[in-house]
Amino acid sequence: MAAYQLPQWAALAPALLLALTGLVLFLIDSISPRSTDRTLLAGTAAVGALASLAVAVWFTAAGVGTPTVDGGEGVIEIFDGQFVVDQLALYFMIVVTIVTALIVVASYDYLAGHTYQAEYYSLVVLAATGMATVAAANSLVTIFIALELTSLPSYALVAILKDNRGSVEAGLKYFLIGALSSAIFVYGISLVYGATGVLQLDSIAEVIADGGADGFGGLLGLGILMLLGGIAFKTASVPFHFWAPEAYEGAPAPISAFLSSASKAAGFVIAFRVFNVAFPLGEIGNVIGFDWTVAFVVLAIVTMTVGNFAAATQENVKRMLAYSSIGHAGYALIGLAGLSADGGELVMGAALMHLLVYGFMNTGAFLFVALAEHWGVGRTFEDYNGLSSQAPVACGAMAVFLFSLAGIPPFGGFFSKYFLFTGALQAATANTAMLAVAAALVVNSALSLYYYSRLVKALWIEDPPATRDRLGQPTGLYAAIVVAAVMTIVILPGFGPVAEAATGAAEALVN
Amino acid sequence: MNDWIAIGALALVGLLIPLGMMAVSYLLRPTVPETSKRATYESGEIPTGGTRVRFNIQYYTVALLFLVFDIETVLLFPWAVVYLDAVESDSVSLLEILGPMLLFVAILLVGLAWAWRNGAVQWAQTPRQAAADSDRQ
Amino acid sequence: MTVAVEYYVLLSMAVFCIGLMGVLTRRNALLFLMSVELMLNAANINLIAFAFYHGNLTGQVFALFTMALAAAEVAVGLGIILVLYRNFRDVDVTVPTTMRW
Amino acid sequence: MVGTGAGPFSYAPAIALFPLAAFVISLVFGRQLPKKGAIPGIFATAASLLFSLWMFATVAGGETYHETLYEWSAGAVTTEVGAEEIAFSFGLLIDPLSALMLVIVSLVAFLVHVFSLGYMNDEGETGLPRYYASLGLFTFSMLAFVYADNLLMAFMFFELVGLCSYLLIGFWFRTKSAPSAAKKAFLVTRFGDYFFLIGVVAIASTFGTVAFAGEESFVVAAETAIEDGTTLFGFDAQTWVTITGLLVLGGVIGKSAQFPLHTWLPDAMEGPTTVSALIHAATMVAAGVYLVARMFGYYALSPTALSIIAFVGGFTALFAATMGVVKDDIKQVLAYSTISQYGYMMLGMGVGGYVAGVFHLMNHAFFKALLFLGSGAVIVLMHHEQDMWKMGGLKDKAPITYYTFLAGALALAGIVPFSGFWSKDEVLFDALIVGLEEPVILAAYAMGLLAVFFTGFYTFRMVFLTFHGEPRTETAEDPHGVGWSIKAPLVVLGLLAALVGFVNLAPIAKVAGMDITFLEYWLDGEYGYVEGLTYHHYHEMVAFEEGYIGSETTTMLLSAGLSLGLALAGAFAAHTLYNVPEPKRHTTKLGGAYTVLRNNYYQDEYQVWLAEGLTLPLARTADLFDRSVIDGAVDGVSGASLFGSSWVKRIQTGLVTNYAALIVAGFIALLLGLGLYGGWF
Repeated sequence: MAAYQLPQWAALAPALLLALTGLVLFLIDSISPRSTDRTLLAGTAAVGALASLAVAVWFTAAGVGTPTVDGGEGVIEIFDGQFVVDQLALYFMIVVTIVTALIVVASYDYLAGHTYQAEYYSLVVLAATGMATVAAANSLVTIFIALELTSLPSYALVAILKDNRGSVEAGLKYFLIGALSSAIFVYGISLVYGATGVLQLDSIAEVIADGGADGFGGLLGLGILMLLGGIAFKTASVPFHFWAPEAYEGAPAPISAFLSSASKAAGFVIAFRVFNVAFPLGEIGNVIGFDWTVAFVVLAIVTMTVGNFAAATQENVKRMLAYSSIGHAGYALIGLAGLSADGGELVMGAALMHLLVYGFMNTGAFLFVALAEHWGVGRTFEDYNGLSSQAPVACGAMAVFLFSLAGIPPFGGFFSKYFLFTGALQAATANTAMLAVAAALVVNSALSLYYYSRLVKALWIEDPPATRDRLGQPTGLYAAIVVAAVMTIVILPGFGPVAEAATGAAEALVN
Repeated sequence: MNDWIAIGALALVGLLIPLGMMAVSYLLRPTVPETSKRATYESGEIPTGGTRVRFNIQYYTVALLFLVFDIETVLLFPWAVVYLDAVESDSVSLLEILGPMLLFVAILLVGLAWAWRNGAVQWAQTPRQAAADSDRQ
Repeated sequence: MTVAVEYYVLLSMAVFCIGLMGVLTRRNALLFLMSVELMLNAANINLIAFAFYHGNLTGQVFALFTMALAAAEVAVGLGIILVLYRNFRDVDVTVPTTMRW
Repeated sequence: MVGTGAGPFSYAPAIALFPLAAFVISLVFGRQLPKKGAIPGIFATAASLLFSLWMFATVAGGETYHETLYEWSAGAVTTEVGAEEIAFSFGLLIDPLSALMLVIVSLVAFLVHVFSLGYMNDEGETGLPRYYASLGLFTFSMLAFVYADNLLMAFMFFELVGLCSYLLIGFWFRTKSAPSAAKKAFLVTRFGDYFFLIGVVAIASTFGTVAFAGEESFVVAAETAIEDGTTLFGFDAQTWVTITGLLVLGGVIGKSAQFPLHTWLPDAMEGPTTVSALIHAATMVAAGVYLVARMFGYYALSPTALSIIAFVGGFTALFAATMGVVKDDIKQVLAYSTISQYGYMMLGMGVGGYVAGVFHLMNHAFFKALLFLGSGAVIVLMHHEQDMWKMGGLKDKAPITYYTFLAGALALAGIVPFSGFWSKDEVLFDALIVGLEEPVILAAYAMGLLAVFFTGFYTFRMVFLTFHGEPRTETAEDPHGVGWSIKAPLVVLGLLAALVGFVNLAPIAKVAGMDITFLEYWLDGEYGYVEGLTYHHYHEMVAFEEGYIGSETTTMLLSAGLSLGLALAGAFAAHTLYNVPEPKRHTTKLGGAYTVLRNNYYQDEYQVWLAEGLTLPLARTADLFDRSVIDGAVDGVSGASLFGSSWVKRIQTGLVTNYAALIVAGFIALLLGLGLYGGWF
């Protein structure tokens, strides 16, 4: 394999390609400042994202991360294990790059007439770099740095509509809560470091297993909780979710899609890696007195409940999607809540699948909102009335996204949710609290159907207002939406490989 | 423990002396309330405007640039620490020692170039630039 | 005479709590930002103290990174505060409440 | 002896697929085709008939076929008998029984298609493509049902048959009565099918298989369970087999129009007479009895279930026959005779007379198809008049119709040597020998025997009123002519009705000691067989004792003589009363009984009362409960959710400092909670 002739750090190629794309965009903007050549800028960003996606897919296909005994290339460690490229990392790189590509293509139209074209794309690509790096980070240091690399451009992106009060307010709130959370996160890191003396994830696990942290149970426990807080911020989980509704509502819609899909996925990859690798279940219980799954059980239930309940009576579509995104974070948290000392790769695999499917359907839904903003039809449910008569394709795609988000059978969202449910039930044999989680999943899904179908009803059943201008058909936005819709459907027959990849990634981590 | 008592005593003394002096001054001074005495500047200068004046935005960008290069040195510091050892060691080539640092600086330079080209260090604006700028908003 | 690590932790905790208190009570965005910086520096104290305690350099190096990132955060934060001022004519974080519920 | 996919059997699926193709063609192109879709239907059923005969010949050559064609679902389960997986599939089972039935069904379907040319096309009906499409679908469903190799597949096509009957009975949907009759047929049979469905589920979950034949069948599994004394769902194995068997029997009673679910069948006469011929002679109604025959091994395990089948059969035979006596509409008489005859088949099955039951099923298929088609011919002759009192004297005007109809009537009444005699006699003989040991069966036998008299009476009352005497109306004096497409099927069926009884001359065989009980040999696997599905095997499994009066031969002759005598007595009574130039109604002689009989024993009334007086109030109460409590609860939940929602979203105050405070508070709550849980404090 060619991957072997390259130096070790080449395994990080997906992230490096993204970083390179970001620099190229800066160079372009340096050469011709204030360029508004949208095709060049969006094209460069899209090519970078797609190249990165291709490399990640190629690595997965070539067997990077698969154990050598199974004929794979094995896990590649870089910089003495500061980074690892395994199945999980590649899986999330794929999720991130797909979303990035969709966003970039959609932004082509959304940003028409906007001043900061180059800045926008380079920030998106840099944030994507951070997310891709997060996926491979294997030390609290690299995780923190990559996380900040994700967050800082995101703050700027949310507030990029400088004269839009909503955008600025969103940016401010996102930034302030983000700063607070990262302070808590880094303090948590310092406490974990204090208790163990190391920062690399596997070393932490070794120290804990050797009893090196036995005297520091409280310190370690507090540190873990603080790490959890930082992660909860990134994944928009309760109680660190407060920024999300405002940030998603105020930000440019493609950025909302980006944050709620890719950035959330990046948060989850940290959660999966940190908690599985650094604090293996069972051993950690001896030191801090309880297994961290308890925390995730609580967070999962509360998050999905708060998200869905708050979404139920929203009038603003984007805000409804924002809350529903919080609810979906709750679903994905089941993947961690359902783990146990001797397994749980099934439920975690289900969470991984959900994140991938979610990457399509949620991105698509937000991009539809972007389209609506592009048309200028308004923001509330009523403003969306009867859009289907004017834009049937986009509205059909939106119906697909919404039904998939609700978990209606023919679409991808049903499968991942179904696997989550069965996974939760299976985990209930070891941990009866999972029954409550499964019940909450069902109740919340039922509730979510209510508000998703409200939007479908508005789009397809209600009559359009008499005075509405002809709606344009922006190519980039349409292309991105249609691709997302097709993927949401096509992922159903293709679920075999996806499920395999997800479970493989989960297994690599859990065992 | 004794050491700590000394420190505590020092702190106590440190507090008592200024408080004591203020108390003595309060007891001894005459109190003659007058308008001119309560003015901000007893010299008779009349203050104009608020205390908070806006600075030119350029200060902000320059400050940010300063910050970037300030922090750069922080990040170069660990590299500098191991540099000599690495040069003496035979196992790492010079490229491997210098490469990362050069790359780091190169990336910074791209950023600097971008900032420069986008007018971050443009102290004064020609009317045309100003017009272009206002277009952007 | 070396100071036991517990005191450093106490100090950092105190700094952290002061920062947190500032976050909770300050309405000025800049002061909010400063309070957050205080919290980050509390973490730095910890890192350096523990690096000393454990006898390795990891914590110290990480503290350098934290500082760099804190600076970057401030840079972005100041930018946001600037546009905040431009839009709301104020740097009071409680003023922008157009989006809620 | 089970063949593999090779040879003629690989063409077996085509038997059912031909009519399906005809269905599609008629549906899509019917309007453009000459004869509005009759041609594809005739060709398809002819092809089915040829293929069925081929299968029949192949089975006769000693081969059978049992093959799963398509497995559409399989999975792990936990069942009562310990089977760990279950598969649901479509498969074919072609053994002597199903091969025989395939021939019967496709033959009758073919003849009905041909007859329809004269009955429907020539009479200028509209909506013919719909008619032929439904016929095609119906034939397809029935054929597929016949060679289904498992209970679930059987159930599915059983339901499809029910659906098609709904379409066909309601063919004249613009009249008031036809749609209501169709609805009634659909609902009543559906009522039985509920039990059938529960039975299928019960059997599947008990034994983990729904196959009819082979080592993996539920019959074998049940046998093993009874031998091992396994407890199934808290019941003794045999009790459980009885329960599940009776559940499936619910579907049989509905479809085969047994008491008390027979009420739909007389109403179903609202459909075109060709449809009545198809439904009542060979297909839908036969499906019930056929199902009992198909899974006879299962019922054989439970004497209780068998006794119930026998008793219901005997009772229905008598009960329906009495009602047939007072009907004026020619089709109504046939309808009640159908119910009565299926009662005989059930009686035969119930006493373990598997061969007798199947024999009567076959004979009945032919002579009842004949009678219905004959009555159809009469109706054409009479310009769509069905009241027998307005007929009379048709004998000379339509000789072919008369003689073929007479052959059918003789067979129905059970007059030697027509087919009905042989099979009815065999049923009664089987019932008698078991009845001598079992009082319940004896009662069933007595009812069956008594019904013979009524059968003879109403059959010949019908014949005399229709064909003999003087024409009583103008149309009867000048009947409409009928074409070849009506006559030809009548002749074919007339010959069959007269002769088909000779395939199993059990009494003669006994008396003369000749080996001429071919049908018994056929079903006993002399030619080809599937393990466990032979008469011999069934006979061993049935736990009934048999007794004789004197010797076996004496008993047989006694039984035959008794039934023949009663049939002749009935016929003679009809002769004296009605075979006169000016017949009277003679209804006053029956007194109050007449009213009861005319009203069909108030069966419809009590069922309507059950539906309206009992079920409706119950439904209203349930509806009230649903609207107040359930809906209230649901509305309450949704209301509470939305209220909760408006409360939850209020947390989002929009003030970023509040968020920070809430985050810290939430974090501290988590910390305290987990700290307490983990024992930090």
